[in-house]
Amino acid sequence: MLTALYIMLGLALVLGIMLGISALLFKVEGDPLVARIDAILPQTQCGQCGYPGCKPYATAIAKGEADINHCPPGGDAGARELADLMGVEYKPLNAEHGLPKPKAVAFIDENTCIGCTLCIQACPVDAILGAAKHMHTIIASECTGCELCLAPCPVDCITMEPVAETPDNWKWKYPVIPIKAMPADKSRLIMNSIIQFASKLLLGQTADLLIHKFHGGVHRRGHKQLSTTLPIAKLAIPQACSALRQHVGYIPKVKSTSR
Amino acid sequence: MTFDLHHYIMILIGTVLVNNIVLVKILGLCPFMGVSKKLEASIGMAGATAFVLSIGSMTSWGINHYLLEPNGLVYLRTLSFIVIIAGVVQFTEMVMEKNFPPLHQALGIFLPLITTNCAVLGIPLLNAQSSHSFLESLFFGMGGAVGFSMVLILFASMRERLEAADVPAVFKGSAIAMVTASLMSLAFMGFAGLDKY
Amino acid sequence: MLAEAEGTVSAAIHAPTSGTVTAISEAIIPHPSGLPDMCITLTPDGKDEWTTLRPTDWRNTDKKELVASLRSSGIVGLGGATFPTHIKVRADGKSQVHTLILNAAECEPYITCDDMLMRERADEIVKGMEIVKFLLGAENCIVGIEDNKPEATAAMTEACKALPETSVKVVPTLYPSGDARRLIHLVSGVEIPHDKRSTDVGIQVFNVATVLAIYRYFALGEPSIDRIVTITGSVNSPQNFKVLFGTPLQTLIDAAGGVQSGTTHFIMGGPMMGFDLPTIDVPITKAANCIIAATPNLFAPPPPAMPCIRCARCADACPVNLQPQELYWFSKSDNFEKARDYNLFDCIECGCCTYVCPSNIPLVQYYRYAKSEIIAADKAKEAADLARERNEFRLARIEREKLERAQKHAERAASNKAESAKTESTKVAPTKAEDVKAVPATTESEQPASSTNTDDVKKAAIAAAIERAKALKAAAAQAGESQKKSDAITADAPDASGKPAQTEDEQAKAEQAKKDKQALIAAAIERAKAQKLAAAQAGIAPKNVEDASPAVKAEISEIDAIREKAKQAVKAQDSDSEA
Amino acid sequence: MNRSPYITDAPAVSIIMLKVLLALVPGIFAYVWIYGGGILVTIVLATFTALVSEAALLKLRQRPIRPYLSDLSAVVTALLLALALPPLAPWWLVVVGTLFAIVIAKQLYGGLGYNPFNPAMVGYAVLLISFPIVMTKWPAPLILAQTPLGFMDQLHFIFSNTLPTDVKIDAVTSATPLDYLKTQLMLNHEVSSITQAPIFGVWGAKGGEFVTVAYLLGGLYLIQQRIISWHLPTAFLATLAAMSLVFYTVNPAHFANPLFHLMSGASILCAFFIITDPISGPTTPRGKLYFAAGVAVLTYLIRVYGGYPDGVAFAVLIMNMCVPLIDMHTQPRVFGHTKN
Repeated sequence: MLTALYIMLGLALVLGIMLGISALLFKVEGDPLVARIDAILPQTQCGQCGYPGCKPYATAIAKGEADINHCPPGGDAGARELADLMGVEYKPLNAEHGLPKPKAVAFIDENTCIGCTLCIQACPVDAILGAAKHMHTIIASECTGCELCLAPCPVDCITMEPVAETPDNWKWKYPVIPIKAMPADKSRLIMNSIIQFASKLLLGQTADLLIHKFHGGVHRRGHKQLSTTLPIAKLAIPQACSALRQHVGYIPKVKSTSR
Repeated sequence: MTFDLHHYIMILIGTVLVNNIVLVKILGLCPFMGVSKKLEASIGMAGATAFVLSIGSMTSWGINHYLLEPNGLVYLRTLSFIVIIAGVVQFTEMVMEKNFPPLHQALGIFLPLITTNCAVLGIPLLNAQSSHSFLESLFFGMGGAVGFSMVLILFASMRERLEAADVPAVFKGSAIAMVTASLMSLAFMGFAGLDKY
Repeated sequence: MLAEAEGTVSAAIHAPTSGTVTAISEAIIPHPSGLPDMCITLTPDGKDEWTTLRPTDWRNTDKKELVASLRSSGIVGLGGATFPTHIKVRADGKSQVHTLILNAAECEPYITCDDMLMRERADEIVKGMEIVKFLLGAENCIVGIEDNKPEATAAMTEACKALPETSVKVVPTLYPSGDARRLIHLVSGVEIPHDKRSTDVGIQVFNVATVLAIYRYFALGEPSIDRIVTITGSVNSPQNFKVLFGTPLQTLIDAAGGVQSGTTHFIMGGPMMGFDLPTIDVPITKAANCIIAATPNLFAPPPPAMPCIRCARCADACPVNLQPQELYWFSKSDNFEKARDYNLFDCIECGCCTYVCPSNIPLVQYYRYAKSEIIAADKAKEAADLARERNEFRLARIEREKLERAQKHAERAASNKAESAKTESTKVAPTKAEDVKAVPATTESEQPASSTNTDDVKKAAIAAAIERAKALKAAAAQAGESQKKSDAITADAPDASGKPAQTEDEQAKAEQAKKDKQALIAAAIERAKAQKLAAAQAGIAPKNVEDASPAVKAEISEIDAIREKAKQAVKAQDSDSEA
Repeated sequence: MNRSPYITDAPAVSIIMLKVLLALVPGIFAYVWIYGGGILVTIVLATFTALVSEAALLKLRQRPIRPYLSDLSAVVTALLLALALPPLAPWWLVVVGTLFAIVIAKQLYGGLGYNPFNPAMVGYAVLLISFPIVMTKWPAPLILAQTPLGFMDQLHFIFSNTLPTDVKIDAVTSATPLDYLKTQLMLNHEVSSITQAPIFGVWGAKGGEFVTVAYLLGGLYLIQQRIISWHLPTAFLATLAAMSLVFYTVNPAHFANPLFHLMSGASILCAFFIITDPISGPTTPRGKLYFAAGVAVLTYLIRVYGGYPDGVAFAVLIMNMCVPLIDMHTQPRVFGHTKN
C-alpha cells in the first residue's frame, strides 16, 4: 500500500518539477489577441457597444467581459468573424445595441450652424472642419457615420445622409436564380437538345473542344457575316449628344497573395 | 527477440488502417467532432495529439514495466497514466502558446482537452493489457497517432467542403458531420482482415 | 475641348460637333447599374464647323510633348476597356517596350467594327502603327488577326509592306483570343506574370481603332470625337457606322433601318461580355464597340440553373486555367478569403465557363458579385484603418493637451507661490494668508469667476444664436410648403423672366423634356433601390432560396420579428428620452 | 437583368447522364446474354426505388421535382448499384441498397452535386457488410450452371426466394473467380492449378469476361464523347496492372496475373463508370491521376490481403474521403503564376 503512495508522490513530484522548469522557459508576454480583435472591428468609434471606442471594446472582448455581438456597424459578418477568432459559437447581433444601418455620412446644414465647436470636440475621428464662430463642415470621406455629433449640436443642424449609389461604388448583386419548375417551353428545349444530340450522334460530328494553343477558350459561331456586307457609313449629326466622363472601372491594387 | 520487421509493420497497419482508433475503435470522438470545423485547427490538433500520444505511450510503458508490475500495483495503471498524460499535455500547451500563438488561439479549449481524449488514455492501457514490449507499444502508439491525425485531417477537409453544401436545414452543422463520420467508418470496414498474414 | 483630363487615369472629352452646351446634368449612362451620372448635353447647330486643326509633325517633335498633347486628345483604348492611351504610350524609363502587338483578333461574336475598319483603312492603320512604334521605341510590330477575317488579313498584309519589321500573324478563331494576355501568348508565346503589366516584359498591345485615332490626331489634328460602332442583331440592315460620341442610341437604330418585331432589349458589347442597356435613350460612349438588338430566339433566356455537378468542364474551358467550380463554391458561400486565394482576381470575366456549364449556372455573375464584395470590403478596410489612425492621433492629442494644461497650471501655481514668498516680511501677513489662500482661491475663483462671467456671456451668445437658428429653420419650413404648392408657378416664372422671347409651346416642350428626364432618373434610382432590396432580401434569407421552404420562411419572419422588436425598443428609448 | 454570356452551348446534365446510360447498354446486353434476364428485374427495381425515393425527398424539401428528376442522375446511380449486385439478389436487398444510396448518401447532403461519397458504392458497401452471405451468392454463367434457370424461374427466385422444385441452391450459384481464387489460395494451392477450374475463362471469369469487354466498349465511347476525362480510367488500369505485375513476377504461384485482375471482378466497370462520378471525384487533372491510382492500390490490397473478395467499393469510398485534400493540393498552375 505504501509503495503505491510513494510511486504516486514520486510521479507527481517529477512532473511538477518538469512543468515548473518549462513554465519559466516558455514565458509568454503580451497578448496580441486585442490587436487582432481590433483589426476586425469597423473602427467607427460609435460607442453603440457600450464602450468609448473600438479599442476598449476589443480589450473587453479579449478579457471576456463583453460579448461578440454588440457591434451593429460590424454587422453580421463582423460578429461571425469575431466568433471564429474567439472560437465561440456565432450569436446573431443582439438588438439592444442598435441595428446595422446602411452606411451614412453626417451633413451640416450650413445656414443653421452657429459655429459652437461642440460637434468638433465630439467627433472621434476629427472629421469636422471649423473653428469657434466659423462655419463648420464635415469631411465626407473621413466621417465614419458614428452619429456622435448629432446629440451635442444645440441647433440640431446635423443630419445623416445615406451614401448614394453611384456608378463608381455600384456593386453587382448576388445572382438570385429562381429554380422554379421547368417552364413549359423549357421541356421543348430539352426535347430538341435530345434530338440535336441524336443527330450529332448519327452525323458523327462532335462540336467539342478542339486542341488549341492556350488552355481553355470556347468555340462558337461568329455571326460576323451579319454586319460585314455593307461598308462603313457616316451617321448624320444627332439633335443632341451627351458626352460623359469615362468609366475605367476598378484597377485592383495587385496583391501578390502567392498561395 | 529478433527484430521481426514484418511483425511491427503488421502492428502499424493494424492500428492505422484495420482497427483505426477513431473510426473502428470509436475512441477520441470529442476533439474529432469539435475541432474539425477548420482545417488549420485540425492539423494543429493532430500534431499535438500525435506528440502527446507517442510520448505518453512510451513513458506509460516505462512506468508500467518498471514501477507498477514488479510491485504488483496493476490497479494503479489508469491513475498513473492519466497523471503522465496531463503533464505532457500541459507541457505541449506551454510550447504551443509560446511558438504558435495563432494555433493556440484557434484550438482554444480543445488543447487541454487532449488529456481527456479517450484515445490518448486508451492506447497506453491497451499496450499494458496486451503486455506489449517497448518497441511494440511504441509502434502501437505511433500507429494510433498517425491513424488519428490522418482521419482527423481528412474529415476536416471534407467538413470544410460541406460548409457550402445545400444540406437540409435540420441536418446542418454537426448532424451532417456525424453522418459523414459514419460513412467514413463504413469505408474503413473494408480493411477488415488486412493484417492477419 | 469640353472637359479636361483631371487626375492620372482620365481622358479629355471633346465636343463631337459644333453647337451649344445646353445642360450639365444627371443623365442615364450605359452602365450595368443603370444609374445616372454627370453628363454634358450638347445641342448641335448642324453647321459642324471645325475649329482650327493643328496637325503636328510627330517625326521631329520631342516624345514628351507628343505624349502631353496625346493626353489632351481624349484618345482612349477603343477595344472596350477604354484605358487612356497616353498612359500606355508614355514609355516610363523602367521598361523598354520592344514589341507592339496590334489586337485585331475581335473574337466576340457579332462584332465586326475592327474587321471593317481594316478592310477600308488598312494604310491609315499602318501609319498609326508607325507613330506608336516611334513613341514606344519598339523594334517590331505584330498584327494578330483571327483566321475568320480573310479580307481584313489580306488588306493588312498588303498595307504592312510599307512598314519594316511588321508581320501579320493569323491566330485560330477561338474565343477569347482577343484578350490582351491571351493574344500576347498566342502571338509571341510569352506568358505575362499575373502581377506585372505587359510593358514590364517589353510588350504593349493596342487596338486597331485606337491606333487609327492616334494617326488622325497627329496627322490631321483631329481629336477623338467619333468611333466605328456595329449595330447588329434583329435590326433591318445591320451595319457599321462612324458615330459621333454621345449620339443617342435611337438615332443609330433608325439609321440601321429600325428594329424588327420582337426586339426586347439592347445589349452593349458582344454577347459574351456585354450587358443589357437600361433604356433606349442612352448615348454612344467611347466603350461602345457594338450594339445588339436582342430577341428571345436570338438570346433565349437561360433555363433555370441546376446544382453544380463538379464536372470541371468549366475548368477545361477557362483560358486563365483557373478552377471556376472552386471559385463558384466559395463565392456562393461568401467565403471571399478562399476565393482570393484561388486567384479570383485573375478571372477576366470572359464567360467561357458559363458558356460550357451543363447546369446553366451564371458563374460569371457569381464572380462579379464576389469581386465587387471583396473590393467594397477592401475599401471599407482602408477607411477603417484610416479612422483608427485618426482616432488614435486624436486621443494622443487630447492626452498631450491635458498634460500641457496640467503643466501650465502647475507652473502658474509655482510662480504664484514664489511671488507670495517674496512679500513674506510685509505686515499684512494674515491678508497674505488670505491672499495665499485667496490667491489660489482667487486664481481658481478668478479663473472660474472670470470664466463664469465669460460663461454667462458665452451662454447668452449661444442662446441668442439658438433662437436665431430656430427662427430661420421655421421660416425655411414655411417656405418649403409654399414652395411645394407653387412649384408649377415658380418653375414657369424663372423661365418666363429668363427668356421672354420663348414661345408658349417651346416652353411647355422644355418643361416636358425636363419632367421626362427627372421621371427617367427617378425610375432608374427606384429600379436600383428595388434591385438592392431584392439582393438584401436574398442576402438575409439563405442564399439559394427558391420558393423558400417553410423553415426558411420561418427564419426570415423570425429575423423580421427581431427587427420589429428592435424598432419598438429604439422607439421606446426615444420616447423615454423625450419624456 | 444583365447576364453577360447570353449564348451558351452546353449539353444539359440530362444529356450527359443519358450518354452514360447509353454507354452501359452494351454491358447490360452482354450480362443478360451470359447470366440470363434476372439482372433486368434488378435494374428496373433499383431505378424505380431511386426515382420514388428522390421524388419523395424533393417533395419533403419543397423543391420542384421535375427538373431534378429529369436529370437522370438517380437512374445512373441505381443502374451502377444494380450492376454491382449479384444478378439473383433478392428484391429487398436491391431496394434497401438503393434507398440507402439515394436517401443517405445523396439527398441528405443536399441532392445532386453535394455528396462527398459515391452513392452507388455507399449502397454496395452497406449491403456487403450487413448481408455478406447473400452478396457472395453469384449464379454461375448459364452455360456452366448444371440447371440453367429460365427467366421466369429467375424472376420467381428473386421475388419469393424459392427455387423450382428439383434444383438445389448450390447447383445454381457458385463463387466468383476472385472469391474462389482467394479461398483456394488460403489453402495455398498453386495459382496455375486453381485457374484450371471450370469457372475460369480465357482471361477472367468464364462468361464474365464478355461483360467486361462490353463495359470497356461503353467506357471508350464515353471518353470519345468527352463525358469522362481519360485521366481516371488510364491511371486506374495502369496502376492496377503495374501492381499485379510486380506481385506476379515476385511470386507467380501465389498472385494472379495482371490480365486476370484487369478483366475480372468489377475492375473495368469501376474504371469507366464508378470512379468517373464527377460529383464525388476530384476535379483537377493531376488530382484525377492520384485518385485513380489510390483506388487501384487499395483495390489490389483488399483483393489480395483483405477479407472481401473485391475491394472496389471500399477503395472508392476511402479515396472519396481524400478528394477534398487532393483537390486542394493539385491546383493547376494559373496563367501568369509561377508554380504555387
